[in-house]
Amino acid sequence: MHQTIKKCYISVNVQKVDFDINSEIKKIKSNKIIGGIANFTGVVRNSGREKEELVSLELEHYPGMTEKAIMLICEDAQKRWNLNFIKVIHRVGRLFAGDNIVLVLTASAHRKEAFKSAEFIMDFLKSRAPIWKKEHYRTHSSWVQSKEEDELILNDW
Amino acid sequence: MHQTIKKCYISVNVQKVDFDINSEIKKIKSNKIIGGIANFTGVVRNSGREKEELVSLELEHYPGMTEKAIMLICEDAQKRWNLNFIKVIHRVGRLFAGDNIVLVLTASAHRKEAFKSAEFIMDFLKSRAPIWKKEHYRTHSSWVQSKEEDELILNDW
Amino acid sequence: MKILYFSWLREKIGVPFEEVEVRSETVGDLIKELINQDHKYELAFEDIKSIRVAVDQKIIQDFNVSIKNAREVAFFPPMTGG
Amino acid sequence: MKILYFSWLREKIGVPFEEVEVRSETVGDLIKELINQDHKYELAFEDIKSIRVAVDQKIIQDFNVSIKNAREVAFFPPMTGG
Repeated sequence: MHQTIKKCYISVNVQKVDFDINSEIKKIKSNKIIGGIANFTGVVRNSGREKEELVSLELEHYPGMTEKAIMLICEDAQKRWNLNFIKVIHRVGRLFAGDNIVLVLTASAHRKEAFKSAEFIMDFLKSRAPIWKKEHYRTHSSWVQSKEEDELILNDW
Repeated sequence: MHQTIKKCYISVNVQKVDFDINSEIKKIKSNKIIGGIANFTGVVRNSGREKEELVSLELEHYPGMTEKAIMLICEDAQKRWNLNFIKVIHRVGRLFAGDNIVLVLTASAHRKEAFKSAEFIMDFLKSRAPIWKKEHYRTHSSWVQSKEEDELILNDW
Repeated sequence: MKILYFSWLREKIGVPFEEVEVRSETVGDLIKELINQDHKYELAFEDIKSIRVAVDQKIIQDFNVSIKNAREVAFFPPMTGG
Repeated sequence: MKILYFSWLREKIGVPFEEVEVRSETVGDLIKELINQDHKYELAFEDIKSIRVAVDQKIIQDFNVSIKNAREVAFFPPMTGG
Protein backbone atom coordinates (compact mmCIF):
# COMPACT_ATOMS: atom_id res chain seq x y z
CA MET A 1 0.00 0.00 0.00
CA HIS A 2 1.49 3.33 -0.94
CA GLN A 3 0.48 6.84 -1.84
CA THR A 4 1.85 10.32 -2.33
CA ILE A 5 0.41 13.32 -0.50
CA LYS A 6 1.93 16.78 -0.93
CA LYS A 7 5.21 15.38 -2.21
CA CYS A 8 5.46 13.01 0.76
CA TYR A 9 5.73 9.42 -0.41
CA ILE A 10 4.19 6.97 2.04
CA SER A 11 4.75 3.24 1.82
CA VAL A 12 3.29 0.60 4.14
CA ASN A 13 4.04 -3.12 4.03
CA VAL A 14 2.78 -5.92 6.23
CA GLN A 15 4.80 -8.99 5.40
CA LYS A 16 6.29 -12.24 6.69
CA VAL A 17 9.72 -11.75 5.18
CA ASP A 18 12.55 -9.72 6.68
CA PHE A 19 13.50 -6.24 5.49
CA ASP A 20 16.83 -4.63 4.67
CA ILE A 21 17.47 -1.20 6.16
CA ASN A 22 20.27 -0.29 3.75
CA SER A 23 18.17 -0.91 0.69
CA GLU A 24 15.21 0.99 2.17
CA ILE A 25 17.48 3.97 2.85
CA LYS A 26 18.98 3.72 -0.61
CA LYS A 27 15.51 4.07 -2.14
CA ILE A 28 14.94 7.25 -0.15
CA LYS A 29 18.30 8.85 -0.88
CA SER A 30 17.59 9.33 -4.56
CA ASN A 31 15.79 12.48 -3.38
CA LYS A 32 18.30 15.27 -2.81
CA ILE A 33 16.09 17.45 -0.62
CA ILE A 34 16.34 15.19 2.40
CA GLY A 35 18.82 16.08 5.12
CA GLY A 36 18.08 13.43 7.69
CA ILE A 37 16.65 9.97 7.98
CA ALA A 38 15.31 8.78 11.32
CA ASN A 39 14.77 5.12 11.68
CA PHE A 40 13.53 2.77 14.33
CA THR A 41 13.93 -0.97 14.18
CA GLY A 42 11.99 -3.07 16.66
CA VAL A 43 13.60 -6.38 17.51
CA VAL A 44 12.28 -9.56 19.18
CA ARG A 45 13.69 -9.76 22.68
CA ASN A 46 13.24 -11.74 25.86
CA SER A 47 10.69 -9.61 27.65
CA GLY A 48 12.12 -10.50 31.03
CA ARG A 49 8.58 -11.17 32.24
CA GLU A 50 9.30 -14.87 32.33
CA LYS A 51 12.23 -16.75 33.77
CA GLU A 52 12.29 -19.06 30.79
CA GLU A 53 13.95 -18.09 27.55
CA LEU A 54 11.66 -17.03 24.71
CA VAL A 55 11.41 -19.64 21.96
CA SER A 56 9.47 -17.56 19.44
CA LEU A 57 7.13 -14.63 19.01
CA GLU A 58 3.97 -15.07 16.96
CA LEU A 59 2.38 -12.01 15.38
CA GLU A 60 -1.27 -12.31 14.38
CA HIS A 61 -2.92 -9.49 12.46
CA TYR A 62 -6.12 -8.41 10.73
CA PRO A 63 -5.32 -8.70 7.00
CA GLY A 64 -6.63 -5.71 5.09
CA MET A 65 -7.26 -3.58 8.14
CA THR A 66 -3.62 -3.60 9.30
CA GLU A 67 -2.33 -1.83 6.19
CA LYS A 68 -5.17 0.71 6.35
CA ALA A 69 -4.67 1.42 10.06
CA ILE A 70 -0.93 1.95 9.57
CA MET A 71 -1.58 4.17 6.54
CA LEU A 72 -3.90 6.34 8.67
CA ILE A 73 -1.12 6.78 11.24
CA CYS A 74 1.35 7.74 8.49
CA GLU A 75 -1.08 10.24 6.96
CA ASP A 76 -1.52 11.80 10.36
CA ALA A 77 2.28 12.11 10.72
CA GLN A 78 2.51 13.58 7.23
CA LYS A 79 0.03 16.30 8.21
CA ARG A 80 1.92 17.20 11.38
CA TRP A 81 5.47 17.35 10.02
CA ASN A 82 7.26 18.30 6.83
CA LEU A 83 8.34 14.95 5.50
CA ASN A 84 9.63 13.64 2.20
CA PHE A 85 9.25 9.93 2.87
CA ILE A 86 7.55 7.64 5.33
CA LYS A 87 8.16 3.92 5.20
CA VAL A 88 6.68 1.38 7.57
CA ILE A 89 7.33 -2.34 7.33
CA HIS A 90 5.63 -4.54 9.93
CA ARG A 91 6.40 -8.20 10.00
CA VAL A 92 3.82 -10.83 10.97
CA GLY A 93 4.02 -14.58 11.47
CA ARG A 94 6.52 -16.46 13.66
CA LEU A 95 9.74 -14.67 14.64
CA PHE A 96 12.69 -15.52 16.86
CA ALA A 97 14.90 -13.63 19.34
CA GLY A 98 16.92 -10.99 17.53
CA ASP A 99 14.64 -10.96 14.47
CA ASN A 100 13.42 -7.63 13.15
CA ILE A 101 9.74 -6.93 13.89
CA VAL A 102 9.13 -3.45 12.57
CA LEU A 103 10.88 -0.71 10.62
CA VAL A 104 9.79 2.92 10.73
CA LEU A 105 11.74 5.22 8.48
CA THR A 106 11.05 8.94 8.03
CA ALA A 107 13.03 11.41 5.96
CA SER A 108 12.94 15.17 6.15
CA ALA A 109 15.05 18.22 5.40
CA HIS A 110 15.27 18.75 9.17
CA ARG A 111 16.32 16.30 11.83
CA LYS A 112 13.66 17.23 14.40
CA GLU A 113 10.80 16.49 12.02
CA ALA A 114 12.31 13.13 11.12
CA PHE A 115 12.81 12.20 14.78
CA LYS A 116 9.41 13.32 16.02
CA SER A 117 7.47 11.66 13.21
CA ALA A 118 9.24 8.31 13.63
CA GLU A 119 8.56 8.36 17.37
CA PHE A 120 4.92 9.33 16.75
CA ILE A 121 4.40 6.47 14.30
CA MET A 122 6.00 3.93 16.67
CA ASP A 123 3.79 5.14 19.54
CA PHE A 124 0.64 4.72 17.48
CA LEU A 125 1.63 1.35 16.02
CA LYS A 126 1.73 0.00 19.58
CA SER A 127 -1.98 0.44 20.21
CA ARG A 128 -3.58 1.35 16.87
CA ALA A 129 -2.23 -1.31 14.51
CA PRO A 130 -4.43 -4.44 14.65
CA ILE A 131 -1.58 -6.77 15.53
CA TRP A 132 -1.40 -9.14 18.49
CA LYS A 133 1.73 -10.79 19.86
CA LYS A 134 1.96 -14.20 21.49
CA GLU A 135 5.11 -15.28 23.28
CA HIS A 136 6.00 -18.95 23.04
CA TYR A 137 8.15 -20.52 25.74
CA ARG A 138 9.27 -24.13 25.99
CA THR A 139 6.55 -25.11 28.45
CA HIS A 140 3.83 -22.53 27.77
CA SER A 141 2.60 -19.61 25.64
CA SER A 142 0.97 -16.30 26.51
CA TRP A 143 -0.54 -13.32 24.71
CA VAL A 144 1.34 -10.09 25.29
CA GLN A 145 -0.82 -7.73 27.35
CA SER A 146 -1.23 -4.16 26.17
CA LYS A 147 0.26 -1.63 28.58
CA GLU A 148 -1.86 1.19 29.90
CA GLU A 149 1.10 3.57 29.52
CA ASP A 150 1.18 2.86 25.77
CA GLU A 151 -2.38 4.14 25.52
CA LEU A 152 -1.79 7.13 27.80
CA ILE A 153 1.32 8.21 25.89
CA LEU A 154 -0.82 8.90 22.81
CA ASN A 155 -2.35 11.89 24.60
CA ASP A 156 1.07 13.58 24.59
CA TRP A 157 0.91 14.03 20.81
CA MET B 1 37.51 5.47 20.70
CA HIS B 2 35.27 3.15 22.70
CA GLN B 3 34.44 2.22 26.25
CA THR B 4 31.95 0.31 28.33
CA ILE B 5 30.11 1.90 31.23
CA LYS B 6 27.51 -0.04 33.21
CA LYS B 7 27.04 -2.58 30.41
CA CYS B 8 26.52 0.20 27.86
CA TYR B 9 29.01 -0.10 25.05
CA ILE B 10 29.93 3.27 23.53
CA SER B 11 31.80 3.59 20.27
CA VAL B 12 32.83 6.84 18.58
CA ASN B 13 34.52 7.16 15.20
CA VAL B 14 35.60 10.23 13.29
CA GLN B 15 36.56 9.13 9.82
CA LYS B 16 36.77 10.05 6.16
CA VAL B 17 35.27 6.83 4.85
CA ASP B 18 31.58 6.02 4.59
CA PHE B 19 29.75 3.77 7.04
CA ASP B 20 27.32 0.92 6.57
CA ILE B 21 24.16 1.00 8.66
CA ASN B 22 23.34 -2.69 8.21
CA SER B 23 26.71 -3.83 9.46
CA GLU B 24 26.58 -1.43 12.43
CA ILE B 25 23.16 -2.80 13.38
CA LYS B 26 24.39 -6.35 12.95
CA LYS B 27 27.14 -5.73 15.51
CA ILE B 28 24.58 -4.50 18.00
CA LYS B 29 22.08 -7.30 17.50
CA SER B 30 24.34 -9.97 18.94
CA ASN B 31 22.99 -8.71 22.29
CA LYS B 32 19.60 -10.29 23.01
CA ILE B 33 18.46 -7.76 25.61
CA ILE B 34 17.83 -4.99 23.11
CA GLY B 35 14.28 -4.39 21.91
CA GLY B 36 14.74 -1.34 19.76
CA ILE B 37 17.37 0.45 17.75
CA ALA B 38 16.92 4.13 16.97
CA ASN B 39 19.08 5.51 14.27
CA PHE B 40 19.61 8.85 12.63
CA THR B 41 21.55 9.34 9.43
CA GLY B 42 22.48 12.87 8.41
CA VAL B 43 22.88 13.37 4.70
CA VAL B 44 24.51 16.14 2.63
CA ARG B 45 21.79 18.24 1.03
CA ASN B 46 21.37 21.47 -0.83
CA SER B 47 20.68 23.85 2.01
CA GLY B 48 18.41 25.97 -0.11
CA ARG B 49 20.22 29.04 1.19
CA GLU B 50 21.80 29.52 -2.23
CA LYS B 51 20.26 29.45 -5.67
CA GLU B 52 23.22 27.55 -7.04
CA GLU B 53 23.53 23.81 -6.63
CA LEU B 54 25.93 22.58 -3.95
CA VAL B 55 29.11 21.09 -5.41
CA SER B 56 30.56 19.69 -2.20
CA LEU B 57 30.56 20.00 1.56
CA GLU B 58 33.88 20.20 3.40
CA LEU B 59 34.03 19.14 7.04
CA GLU B 60 36.95 20.43 9.08
CA HIS B 61 37.45 19.18 12.62
CA TYR B 62 39.76 19.33 15.63
CA PRO B 63 41.57 15.96 15.59
CA GLY B 64 41.79 14.49 19.07
CA MET B 65 39.21 16.80 20.59
CA THR B 66 36.38 15.73 18.28
CA GLU B 67 36.40 12.13 19.51
CA LYS B 68 36.58 13.29 23.15
CA ALA B 69 33.77 15.82 22.75
CA ILE B 70 31.50 13.23 21.12
CA MET B 71 32.39 10.67 23.79
CA LEU B 72 31.37 13.20 26.49
CA ILE B 73 27.98 13.62 24.78
CA CYS B 74 27.53 9.83 24.63
CA GLU B 75 28.46 9.41 28.29
CA ASP B 76 25.90 12.03 29.20
CA ALA B 77 23.26 10.14 27.19
CA GLN B 78 24.28 6.91 28.87
CA LYS B 79 23.70 8.48 32.29
CA ARG B 80 20.25 9.76 31.35
CA TRP B 81 18.81 6.66 29.69
CA ASN B 82 19.03 2.90 30.00
CA LEU B 83 21.00 1.96 26.94
CA ASN B 84 22.85 -1.11 25.73
CA PHE B 85 24.75 0.47 22.86
CA ILE B 86 25.64 3.89 21.55
CA LYS B 87 27.43 4.25 18.25
CA VAL B 88 28.39 7.54 16.65
CA ILE B 89 30.21 7.81 13.34
CA HIS B 90 30.98 11.31 12.10
CA ARG B 91 32.55 11.75 8.72
CA VAL B 92 35.01 14.55 7.93
CA GLY B 93 36.69 15.68 4.73
CA ARG B 94 35.00 16.44 1.43
CA LEU B 95 31.51 15.06 0.81
CA PHE B 96 28.94 15.38 -1.95
CA ALA B 97 25.14 15.74 -2.14
CA GLY B 98 23.47 12.57 -0.90
CA ASP B 99 26.56 11.37 1.00
CA ASN B 100 26.20 10.26 4.58
CA ILE B 101 27.58 12.74 7.13
CA VAL B 102 26.76 11.26 10.48
CA LEU B 103 25.30 8.13 12.02
CA VAL B 104 23.85 8.01 15.53
CA LEU B 105 22.68 4.63 16.66
CA THR B 106 21.29 3.82 20.11
CA ALA B 107 19.90 0.52 21.34
CA SER B 108 17.75 -0.09 24.37
CA ALA B 109 15.23 -2.55 25.73
CA HIS B 110 12.63 0.23 25.37
CA ARG B 111 11.85 2.33 22.33
CA LYS B 112 11.45 5.65 24.16
CA GLU B 113 14.94 5.49 25.61
CA ALA B 114 16.42 4.66 22.21
CA PHE B 115 14.54 7.54 20.53
CA LYS B 116 15.27 10.17 23.15
CA SER B 117 18.97 9.37 23.43
CA ALA B 118 19.52 9.45 19.66
CA GLU B 119 17.76 12.81 19.42
CA PHE B 120 19.77 14.13 22.39
CA ILE B 121 23.08 13.08 20.83
CA MET B 122 22.19 14.65 17.47
CA ASP B 123 21.20 17.91 19.17
CA PHE B 124 24.51 18.11 21.03
CA LEU B 125 26.62 17.12 18.02
CA LYS B 126 25.29 20.22 16.24
CA SER B 127 26.91 22.68 18.62
CA ARG B 128 29.27 20.68 20.85
CA ALA B 129 31.30 18.63 18.39
CA PRO B 130 34.29 20.68 17.13
CA ILE B 131 33.39 20.31 13.46
CA TRP B 132 32.91 23.11 10.94
CA LYS B 133 31.17 22.82 7.59
CA LYS B 134 32.02 24.75 4.44
CA GLU B 135 29.71 24.68 1.45
CA HIS B 136 31.36 24.81 -1.95
CA TYR B 137 29.41 26.13 -4.93
CA ARG B 138 30.63 26.51 -8.49
CA THR B 139 31.40 30.20 -8.13
CA HIS B 140 31.97 30.61 -4.39
CA SER B 141 32.30 28.93 -0.99
CA SER B 142 30.92 29.80 2.44
CA TRP B 143 31.20 28.53 5.99
CA VAL B 144 27.92 27.24 7.40
CA GLN B 145 26.72 29.56 10.16
CA SER B 146 25.65 28.06 13.45
CA LYS B 147 21.96 28.58 14.19
CA GLU B 148 20.90 30.21 17.43
CA GLU B 149 18.01 27.74 17.68
CA ASP B 150 20.50 24.84 17.74
CA GLU B 151 22.07 26.33 20.85
CA LEU B 152 18.73 27.18 22.49
CA ILE B 153 17.35 23.70 21.92
CA LEU B 154 20.01 22.25 24.25
CA ASN B 155 18.23 23.88 27.20
CA ASP B 156 15.25 21.61 26.59
CA TRP B 157 17.23 18.58 27.73
CA MET C 1 -22.39 -10.83 8.04
CA LYS C 2 -18.81 -11.88 8.69
CA ILE C 3 -17.68 -11.88 12.31
CA LEU C 4 -13.93 -12.07 12.97
CA TYR C 5 -12.07 -12.91 16.16
CA PHE C 6 -8.40 -12.32 16.94
CA SER C 7 -5.85 -13.29 19.59
CA TRP C 8 -7.26 -14.98 22.68
CA LEU C 9 -10.81 -14.18 21.56
CA ARG C 10 -10.22 -16.31 18.47
CA GLU C 11 -8.86 -19.09 20.69
CA LYS C 12 -11.89 -18.94 23.03
CA ILE C 13 -14.41 -18.91 20.17
CA GLY C 14 -12.47 -21.61 18.34
CA VAL C 15 -12.66 -20.10 14.84
CA PRO C 16 -10.99 -17.07 13.20
CA PHE C 17 -14.26 -15.99 11.61
CA GLU C 18 -17.82 -17.09 10.94
CA GLU C 19 -20.60 -16.08 8.55
CA VAL C 20 -23.80 -15.44 10.50
CA GLU C 21 -27.32 -14.11 9.98
CA VAL C 22 -27.86 -11.54 12.70
CA ARG C 23 -30.97 -9.71 13.84
CA SER C 24 -29.07 -7.18 15.99
CA GLU C 25 -28.83 -3.57 14.90
CA THR C 26 -25.96 -2.47 17.14
CA VAL C 27 -22.64 -3.88 18.30
CA GLY C 28 -23.96 -4.18 21.87
CA ASP C 29 -26.99 -6.14 20.70
CA LEU C 30 -24.81 -8.41 18.58
CA ILE C 31 -22.71 -9.36 21.61
CA LYS C 32 -25.90 -10.21 23.55
CA GLU C 33 -27.25 -12.21 20.61
CA LEU C 34 -24.03 -14.24 20.42
CA ILE C 35 -23.95 -14.83 24.19
CA ASN C 36 -27.50 -16.20 24.04
CA GLN C 37 -26.46 -18.64 21.31
CA ASP C 38 -23.66 -20.52 23.04
CA HIS C 39 -21.76 -20.67 26.31
CA LYS C 40 -18.38 -20.17 24.52
CA TYR C 41 -19.42 -16.61 23.62
CA GLU C 42 -20.35 -15.93 27.23
CA LEU C 43 -16.83 -17.00 28.28
CA ALA C 44 -15.18 -15.01 25.49
CA PHE C 45 -17.10 -11.78 26.17
CA GLU C 46 -16.96 -12.14 29.97
CA ASP C 47 -14.55 -9.24 30.49
CA ILE C 48 -16.24 -6.79 28.14
CA LYS C 49 -13.92 -3.89 29.07
CA SER C 50 -10.98 -5.69 27.53
CA ILE C 51 -12.71 -6.14 24.18
CA ARG C 52 -12.21 -3.84 21.21
CA VAL C 53 -14.43 -3.75 18.12
CA ALA C 54 -13.95 -2.83 14.49
CA VAL C 55 -16.91 -2.40 12.14
CA ASP C 56 -15.90 -2.72 8.49
CA GLN C 57 -12.26 -2.44 9.57
CA LYS C 58 -12.75 0.81 11.50
CA ILE C 59 -12.29 0.87 15.26
CA ILE C 60 -15.45 1.97 17.08
CA GLN C 61 -15.59 3.20 20.68
CA ASP C 62 -19.34 3.16 21.18
CA PHE C 63 -21.16 -0.18 21.35
CA ASN C 64 -24.35 1.59 20.19
CA VAL C 65 -22.89 1.99 16.71
CA SER C 66 -25.21 0.59 14.07
CA ILE C 67 -24.20 -2.56 12.21
CA LYS C 68 -27.22 -2.58 9.90
CA ASN C 69 -25.20 -2.10 6.70
CA ALA C 70 -21.95 -3.59 7.97
CA ARG C 71 -20.19 -6.32 6.01
CA GLU C 72 -17.87 -7.39 8.83
CA VAL C 73 -17.52 -6.93 12.56
CA ALA C 74 -14.30 -7.89 14.35
CA PHE C 75 -13.73 -8.54 18.05
CA PHE C 76 -10.28 -8.53 19.62
CA PRO C 77 -8.29 -7.57 22.74
CA PRO C 78 -6.29 -4.30 22.86
CA MET C 79 -3.69 -4.28 20.11
CA THR C 80 -0.01 -4.92 20.75
CA GLY C 81 1.69 -3.87 17.54
CA GLY C 82 5.00 -2.16 16.96
CA MET D 1 52.44 26.72 23.58
CA LYS D 2 50.49 25.48 20.56
CA ILE D 3 47.76 27.75 19.27
CA LEU D 4 45.23 26.25 16.84
CA TYR D 5 42.77 27.96 14.52
CA PHE D 6 39.80 26.43 12.73
CA SER D 7 37.29 27.35 10.02
CA TRP D 8 37.33 31.01 8.92
CA LEU D 9 39.65 31.90 11.80
CA ARG D 10 42.24 29.56 10.33
CA GLU D 11 41.73 31.19 6.95
CA LYS D 12 42.13 34.70 8.39
CA ILE D 13 45.26 33.80 10.38
CA GLY D 14 46.66 31.87 7.43
CA VAL D 15 47.92 28.83 9.35
CA PRO D 16 46.15 25.92 11.09
CA PHE D 17 48.41 26.20 14.15
CA GLU D 18 51.54 27.89 15.45
CA GLU D 19 54.00 27.27 18.27
CA VAL D 20 54.46 30.46 20.28
CA GLU D 21 56.13 31.68 23.46
CA VAL D 22 53.42 33.59 25.35
CA ARG D 23 53.63 35.84 28.39
CA SER D 24 49.84 35.95 28.92
CA GLU D 25 48.31 34.14 31.87
CA THR D 26 44.68 34.09 30.69
CA VAL D 27 42.80 33.49 27.43
CA GLY D 28 41.74 37.14 27.33
CA ASP D 29 45.33 38.36 27.72
CA LEU D 30 46.50 35.93 25.03
CA ILE D 31 44.04 37.43 22.54
CA LYS D 32 45.33 40.94 23.35
CA GLU D 33 48.94 39.77 23.06
CA LEU D 34 48.26 38.29 19.62
CA ILE D 35 46.39 41.40 18.42
CA ASN D 36 49.39 43.54 19.42
CA GLN D 37 51.70 41.32 17.36
CA ASP D 38 50.10 41.58 13.93
CA HIS D 39 47.16 43.18 12.15
CA LYS D 40 45.89 39.77 10.92
CA TYR D 41 45.01 38.82 14.51
CA GLU D 42 43.13 42.09 14.94
CA LEU D 43 41.05 41.24 11.88
CA ALA D 44 40.51 37.63 13.00
CA PHE D 45 39.45 38.52 16.55
CA GLU D 46 37.41 41.56 15.52
CA ASP D 47 34.03 40.00 16.34
CA ILE D 48 35.02 38.49 19.68
CA LYS D 49 31.46 37.32 20.48
CA SER D 50 31.57 34.87 17.62
CA ILE D 51 34.77 33.23 18.85
CA ARG D 52 34.87 30.06 20.92
CA VAL D 53 37.91 28.82 22.83
CA ALA D 54 39.18 25.42 23.94
CA VAL D 55 42.06 25.09 26.41
CA ASP D 56 43.72 21.70 26.20
CA GLN D 57 40.77 20.47 24.13
CA LYS D 58 38.16 21.56 26.68
CA ILE D 59 35.69 24.31 25.78
CA ILE D 60 35.91 27.26 28.18
CA GLN D 61 33.26 29.97 28.59
CA ASP D 62 35.24 32.44 30.65
CA PHE D 63 38.11 34.30 29.00
CA ASN D 64 39.68 34.74 32.46
CA VAL D 65 40.56 31.05 32.55
CA SER D 66 44.28 30.53 33.23
CA ILE D 67 46.49 29.19 30.47
CA LYS D 68 49.64 29.01 32.61
CA ASN D 69 49.98 25.24 32.37
CA ALA D 70 48.13 24.79 29.10
CA ARG D 71 49.73 22.86 26.26
CA GLU D 72 47.33 24.06 23.59
CA VAL D 73 44.73 26.76 23.07
CA ALA D 74 42.32 26.63 20.14
CA PHE D 75 40.23 29.43 18.63
CA PHE D 76 37.25 28.79 16.36
CA PRO D 77 33.75 29.96 15.44
CA PRO D 78 30.63 28.23 16.85
CA MET D 79 30.63 24.58 15.87
CA THR D 80 28.41 23.20 13.11
CA GLY D 81 28.65 19.45 13.55
CA GLY D 82 26.02 16.76 13.12
